[in-house]
Amino acid sequence: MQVHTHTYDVVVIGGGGAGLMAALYASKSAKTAVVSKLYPTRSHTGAAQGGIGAALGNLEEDHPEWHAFDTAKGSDYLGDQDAIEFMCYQAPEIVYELEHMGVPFDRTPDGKIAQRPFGGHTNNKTGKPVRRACHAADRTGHMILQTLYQQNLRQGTHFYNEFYVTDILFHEGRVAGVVAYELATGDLHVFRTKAAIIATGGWGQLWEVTSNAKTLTGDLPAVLLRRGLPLEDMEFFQFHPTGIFKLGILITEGVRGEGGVLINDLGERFMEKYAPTVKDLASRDVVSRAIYIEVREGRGIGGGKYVYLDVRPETVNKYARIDGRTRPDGSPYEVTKEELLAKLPDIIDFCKTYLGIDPMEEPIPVQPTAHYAMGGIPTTLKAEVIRDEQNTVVPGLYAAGEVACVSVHGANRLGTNSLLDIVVFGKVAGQEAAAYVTHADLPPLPADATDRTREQLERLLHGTGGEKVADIVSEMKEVMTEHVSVFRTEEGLTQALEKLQELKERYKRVSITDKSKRFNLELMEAWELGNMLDLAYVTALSALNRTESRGAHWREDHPKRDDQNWLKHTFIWLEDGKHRFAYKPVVITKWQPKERVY
Amino acid sequence: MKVTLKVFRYNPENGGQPRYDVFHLDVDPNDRVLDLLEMVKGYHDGSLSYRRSCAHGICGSDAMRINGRNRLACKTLVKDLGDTIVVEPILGLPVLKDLIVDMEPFFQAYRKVMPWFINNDPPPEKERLQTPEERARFDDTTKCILCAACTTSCPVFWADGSYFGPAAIVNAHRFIFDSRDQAAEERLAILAQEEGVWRCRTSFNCTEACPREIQITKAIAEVKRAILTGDLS
Amino acid sequence: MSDPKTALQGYVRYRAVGQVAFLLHRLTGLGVLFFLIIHIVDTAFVYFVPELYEHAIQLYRSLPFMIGEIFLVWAVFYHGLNGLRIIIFDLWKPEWWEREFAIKSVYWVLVISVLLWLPAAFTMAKHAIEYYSGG
Amino acid sequence: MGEPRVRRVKPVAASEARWWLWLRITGLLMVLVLFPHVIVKDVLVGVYRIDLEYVAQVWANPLMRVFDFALLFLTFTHGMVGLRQVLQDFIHTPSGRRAMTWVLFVVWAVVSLMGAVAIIGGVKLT
Ligand SMILES: Cc1cc2nc3c(=O)[nH]c(=O)nc-3n(C[C@H](O)[C@H](O)[C@H](O)COP(=O)(O)OP(=O)(O)OC[C@H]3O[C@@H](n4cnc5c(N)ncnc54)[C@H](O)[C@@H]3O)c2cc1C
Ligand code: HEM
Ligand code: SF4
Ligand code: F3S
Ligand code: FES
Repeated sequence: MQVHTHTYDVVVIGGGGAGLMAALYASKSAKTAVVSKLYPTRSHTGAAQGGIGAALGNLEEDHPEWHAFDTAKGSDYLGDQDAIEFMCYQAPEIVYELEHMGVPFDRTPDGKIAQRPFGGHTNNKTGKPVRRACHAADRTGHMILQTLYQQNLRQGTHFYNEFYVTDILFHEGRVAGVVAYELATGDLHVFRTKAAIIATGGWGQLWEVTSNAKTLTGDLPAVLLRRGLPLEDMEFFQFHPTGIFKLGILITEGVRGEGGVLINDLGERFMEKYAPTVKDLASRDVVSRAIYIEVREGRGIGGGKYVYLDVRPETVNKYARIDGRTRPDGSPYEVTKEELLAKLPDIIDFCKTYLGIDPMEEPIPVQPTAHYAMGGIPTTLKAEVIRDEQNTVVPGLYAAGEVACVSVHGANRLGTNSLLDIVVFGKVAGQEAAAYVTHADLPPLPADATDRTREQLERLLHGTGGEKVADIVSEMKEVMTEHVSVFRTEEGLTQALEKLQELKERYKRVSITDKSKRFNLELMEAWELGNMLDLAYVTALSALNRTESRGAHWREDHPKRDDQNWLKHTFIWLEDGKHRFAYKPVVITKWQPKERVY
Repeated sequence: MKVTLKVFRYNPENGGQPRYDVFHLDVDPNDRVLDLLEMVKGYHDGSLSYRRSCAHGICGSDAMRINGRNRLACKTLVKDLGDTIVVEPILGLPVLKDLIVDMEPFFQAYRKVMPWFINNDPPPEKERLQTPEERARFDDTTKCILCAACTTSCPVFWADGSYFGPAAIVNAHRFIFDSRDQAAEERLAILAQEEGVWRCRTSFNCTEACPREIQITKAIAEVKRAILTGDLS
Repeated sequence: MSDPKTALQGYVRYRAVGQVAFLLHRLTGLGVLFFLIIHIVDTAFVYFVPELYEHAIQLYRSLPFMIGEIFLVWAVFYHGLNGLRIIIFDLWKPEWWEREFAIKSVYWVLVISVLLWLPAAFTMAKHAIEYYSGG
Repeated sequence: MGEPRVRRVKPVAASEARWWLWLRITGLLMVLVLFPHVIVKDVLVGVYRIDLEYVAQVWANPLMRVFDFALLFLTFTHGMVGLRQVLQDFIHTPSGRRAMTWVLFVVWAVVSLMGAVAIIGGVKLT
């Protein structure tokens, strides 16, 4: 196997929004490479639809402080409030910066960035939804991703596309390099570097019904686990309430922002029961649970596992009247079909393509879908990766975006806050890494740089046990969906862990048919499966460990939030099948935990 | 329902010649072609190689020729195809393995049109203002996901790989008609070159192929007009 | 790869409506050009070698040529109408390049070219029959 | 926001654009000459009835000679420029394209000249 060596100051792993923002800033002064298993424009940031949150106040009164409070409350008080304040106060500036880079936001009649309401974002005085999500049609993430990629091209950032990162190398506790497998050739590449920024996004592929891309398999968190580093708050994984039934394709909250409502089999707008004030725009964990309960109590459509999301103009207008919703100028809120078509073109297209229905004529069947990892690689406010609950920094290692856990989202992320998170902390990571490399020297590569990678490659290529990747994947998804999703119990989680342990054993006997070097994607998928199993395991374990209900983590056997014992972050290490937990207190600056009502 | 899936196979590494493999599958009419490929890869022949990621038509990974025309495998349902489905790589880019082609020439053309926002005035404190009408002017071409379905459906490109191709023009259009951008003139000069817009013979395959339903031929016509008249309205 | 082989494969095997118009336009254009060159040369005989002109015209009176001529007229009609379509869209109505309308226009041009051609073909066929039945 | 800004740049003068425009201009003009020509000669009269005498008769009218001159010029330049477009698809090197353009130009010049001389000279009845 051929090995190529490159030398950089900063290596960014992942070409999504977080990685590209980091690269844009790092490459201003440092020699920077982006190593990504996909062409950057194919990253899942491009799937983000609804908008990016920032209290610009373009349409009505709004303040970063309100945004911060909503985020803290949305996080079920598990978010670190110093990080939350930092992010929300940075938000307007960074959205303007994106606009200056060319992001084509929609516009208000007077030419400013247009904003729409989104779940959990409220006017703190009235408790009513506020227009805070800055949007570019319903493809905000796509526009941000494209723009950041384009600006990187302009700046001459080096890209290594379709390179699959398999390992991170350390020298005396500092980052020394990154190992990647070039998909086109099967060669190995060792990037010697002073700093590495991990920005590889989420791992929604652990579940069956998911809004996440097939490539979101949590590779780098698994690498760090294997390298003896911890992960934080893995039990918190968000299920978005409105995925297209069975497929999981996301129907943005923006649909409800524009006035769409959730309807059960009896034709009731059931969110009135669960969130009397903001109703359909309650935060995601609340809505997802509501749908589960409706379904469980037999009020799913036709008794099935889904409800309707109704965005037909007549329905929207009916409930807007009932709610007394108004336009910015005070006139009653009333939409036409044309308006909705213009604001939600992609959603309408999805429904037509995959369901064969026109949402202007028929309601959309939806069910909760695995969506977003709140937990991940623990970092400081400066995006530095830490090795323990004492905030001990790993020199040269940074993480940003969905893969990281700062933690701004705590137990539940608000819509629009992830795009914000990736650009704010992507930028921080880029700046910090660039600053770090000016005074750090290039550490030597360890002698065994590629050993772990080679070993694993050999094992996968030559495995003869006869286990199929596809079988293990589908069994893993099944058990995660059954026991480690919206509702959890001790019994279920224990069963899940047993099953996952069995799958991990079987994984050792996996064999693949493709032995070639060129685009051996079967090999890559087998590798990804190993990573997913590790993450599934720590997710279930962390969920079993946390005996309370908070945000997205809902334990039926412990249905109350328990601030006494659990107002803290979970850190988990996994070493040779053995795990260890530790805890870090939540940073509270302004807002003491209260009961969360919407 | 039962379908016959015929897939183009090629792996030069095994000294192999291009061939077609046939699979008989039992599928749901609502399955995507991508689901069929995943089924084959998972349970019939793991060596089948193709790109994919988002699985719902927004990342642009899996453009391929399905029953003779370019589409995204993840956006094409079995029920719209009938019971014989032929899957081949997109045309005009070198095939590397099975359904995977070398995208580099495609991205080279993209990079040539300076596909990045340029405005060298010091930015205002807040956003640059733009009316909803000005914003709507270039909305259509912002939708591009760089899947290459258009460029590789273009009869001119099939014969002449140095033609910039519709995707590059679409991405130039996105900036040329953005009222905030200042480099329209340079981009138009690039597109007026020999391998630029004038090579387009309005064959229209591109517009038919675009999974984002971008009105590509119209965009190209608008660029041509802008080159001739200098009018960017 | 981009090369004549790929192009040919695409022309023949790719499935799209617009391409039909493109191929027909190209084939009719080249076909008419081919005929035009012959036609200019043979017409020039009237000045350069008149005795050969009669000979050439004699050739036009052969049955295969008379039948071919009928199709030539369609080719000119089609190419001209489709050319007009392209010119109008390009120069005056870019918005007509939008998908649905443009696809319809391809069909319309085909239909109109055939409709216009039918009476012409009828007349020409009649001429041919008359000529060959000793008219 | 006040008046919409009018955005203008300098038009780009490029040779490819001229070829492109030329196809369109000649195409439009040809509607006036080519269709009548084809309809009259091929359909109404019928080529089988055309002979030297007929040609001589037609060209006796100088206007008809102007008409045929226009016909010759428009169709043939249009066709040759069209052929150039087609060949461009298959000839990619700058030198190849230059050579191709020259060859087409020579063919165009020779054939056009022949046609032009014939129209001016008229039918030589022996
Ligand atoms: C359908 C959908 C809609 C959403 N809508 C919104 C919204 O409206 N507002 C909002 O704020 N958030 C939204 N989100 C969430 C948000 O889009 C994501 O959390 C965010 O884009 C993640 O960005 P990222 O840069 O961290 O990762 P990604 O964009 O996922 O990028 C990950 C990158 O890492 C690379 N990578 C992964 N593994 C490897 C490896 N082993 N080696 C090399 N490279 C690797 C990939 O190639 C990719 O380039 C949405 C998410 C989804 C799924
Ligand atoms: C009313 C008559 C005609 C009109 C309106 C017309 C119009 C056009 C137009 C607009 C094009 C350019 C197509 C494009 O760029 O996409 C074109 C191309 C062409 N024309 Fe014509 N044309 C006419 C007659 C002719 C005649 C008589 C000939 C033959 C001598 C001819 C030969 C060609 C050729 C070879 C091409 C190039 C085709 C290609 O690029 O595929 N045309 N025509
Ligand atoms: S214009 Fe359409 S077909 Fe072409 S690359 Fe973009 S999205 Fe794909
Ligand atoms: S297919 Fe090609 S010729 Fe023009 S209209 Fe599209 S680019
Ligand atoms: S997999 Fe993303 S477009 Fe098909």
